[in-house]
Amino acid sequence: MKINVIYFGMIAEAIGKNVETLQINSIQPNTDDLTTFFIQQYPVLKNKSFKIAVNQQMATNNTVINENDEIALLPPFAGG
Amino acid sequence: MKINVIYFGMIAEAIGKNVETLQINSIQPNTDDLTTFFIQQYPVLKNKSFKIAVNQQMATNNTVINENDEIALLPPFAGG
Amino acid sequence: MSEKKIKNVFVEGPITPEKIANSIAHHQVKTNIGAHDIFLGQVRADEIDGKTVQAIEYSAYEEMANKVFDEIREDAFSKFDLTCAHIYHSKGVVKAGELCLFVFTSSKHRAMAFDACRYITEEIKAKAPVFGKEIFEDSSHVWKVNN
Amino acid sequence: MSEKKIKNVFVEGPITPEKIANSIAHHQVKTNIGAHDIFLGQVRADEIDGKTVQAIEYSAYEEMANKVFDEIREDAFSKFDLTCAHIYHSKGVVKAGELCLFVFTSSKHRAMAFDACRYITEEIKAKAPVFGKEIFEDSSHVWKVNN
Repeated sequence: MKINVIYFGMIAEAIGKNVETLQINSIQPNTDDLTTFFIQQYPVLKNKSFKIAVNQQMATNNTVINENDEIALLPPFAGG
Repeated sequence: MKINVIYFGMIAEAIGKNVETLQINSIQPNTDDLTTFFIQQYPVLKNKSFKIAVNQQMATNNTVINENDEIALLPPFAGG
Repeated sequence: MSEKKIKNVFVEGPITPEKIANSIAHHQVKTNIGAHDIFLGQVRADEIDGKTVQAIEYSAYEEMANKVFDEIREDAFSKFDLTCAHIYHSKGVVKAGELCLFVFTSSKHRAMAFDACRYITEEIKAKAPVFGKEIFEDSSHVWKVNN
Repeated sequence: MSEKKIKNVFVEGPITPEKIANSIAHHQVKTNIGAHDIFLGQVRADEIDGKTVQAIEYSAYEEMANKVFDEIREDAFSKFDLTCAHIYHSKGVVKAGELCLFVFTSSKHRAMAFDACRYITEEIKAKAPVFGKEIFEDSSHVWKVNN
């Protein structure tokens, strides 16, 4: 399954990119699966704090992901 | 005993003056005496709300007045 | 009591947006400030018994009021961890829509700025000997009383 | 969901005192307003491990952030009796001493303006996907995290 991913702030810096399209080998992944997947893909994320937004909504516990969803990895907020 | 009196806002308007010097026939009047005195002097004050300041301090219960004190009659505040 | 120079809080007529902008700009050199809170009082065109307020004419027991404002500021500094605190109040005529009160608090963090600004504003309403005549279009008036 | 035009909250670079003055001036035609509260966030020259912050470079998940800001405003209108509520946030570089956040609430009476301004500010800090890189004089940086 194909997902579109956007990285921000210290996460983008750690990974070294802002956007990418990734293939996930899972029929119906949820956001917990995604967290595991991203840490496998990018071990540098293991000791970083981040949250996942799905289609511009903060993922509440274990949101199911669909093909072509817009996934964002959000480091801690610093607005204001 | 002579006191200097200043009137403000609706009190000044009701009495028709802003300042005056008054003679009180009392040896050691306090602010309660003053309230009675002013209402006798100006019956229009009977149904007005006012507080007394003595030398630019709000009179706490029954402040004693001295010769030449600056007495102010203050209607309800409307600052802000 | 020591000879302390009491600041004059009163401004003739309305407080202008430019004055507020200048005051904000003056704080940009203070780089330990992280948060400002500003309260502005604006004259409302209230309808009272079928007539609409056009303006408030403020008068004050100025010398006492400036002492009260000074005490309120001092209290705020002792209660809250503030970098700055300023108060300006109008005297004379302020039309409906114009500003009559400007309270400006600054601190390292937002909680103190918020708490102090609100504290100062409530204290002013309760303690400052300032009086307001609400003037209608036909030049009649009523006296404003703070709640 | 209906097609709603979401307002853009982001301003390139610092928020200027002039912008604040203009915003205040625009509210003088609303003569049912009696009270405004304004919160301003200012970039601090914090010392971190012996180095001093010169600026914060803000980035954001802009499209989502604008939706979040819009929801926060809507929530504020449903919780408090407001006439107006505005939010502006910087993106890009804001130097120490400059302003990065401007929250502006207006109401008939002061309590609602104060409550709403604080509510909106806290919600922004907690919920808006905005990120800040604190930049030192030697061009090194750390990432800011809200408390």
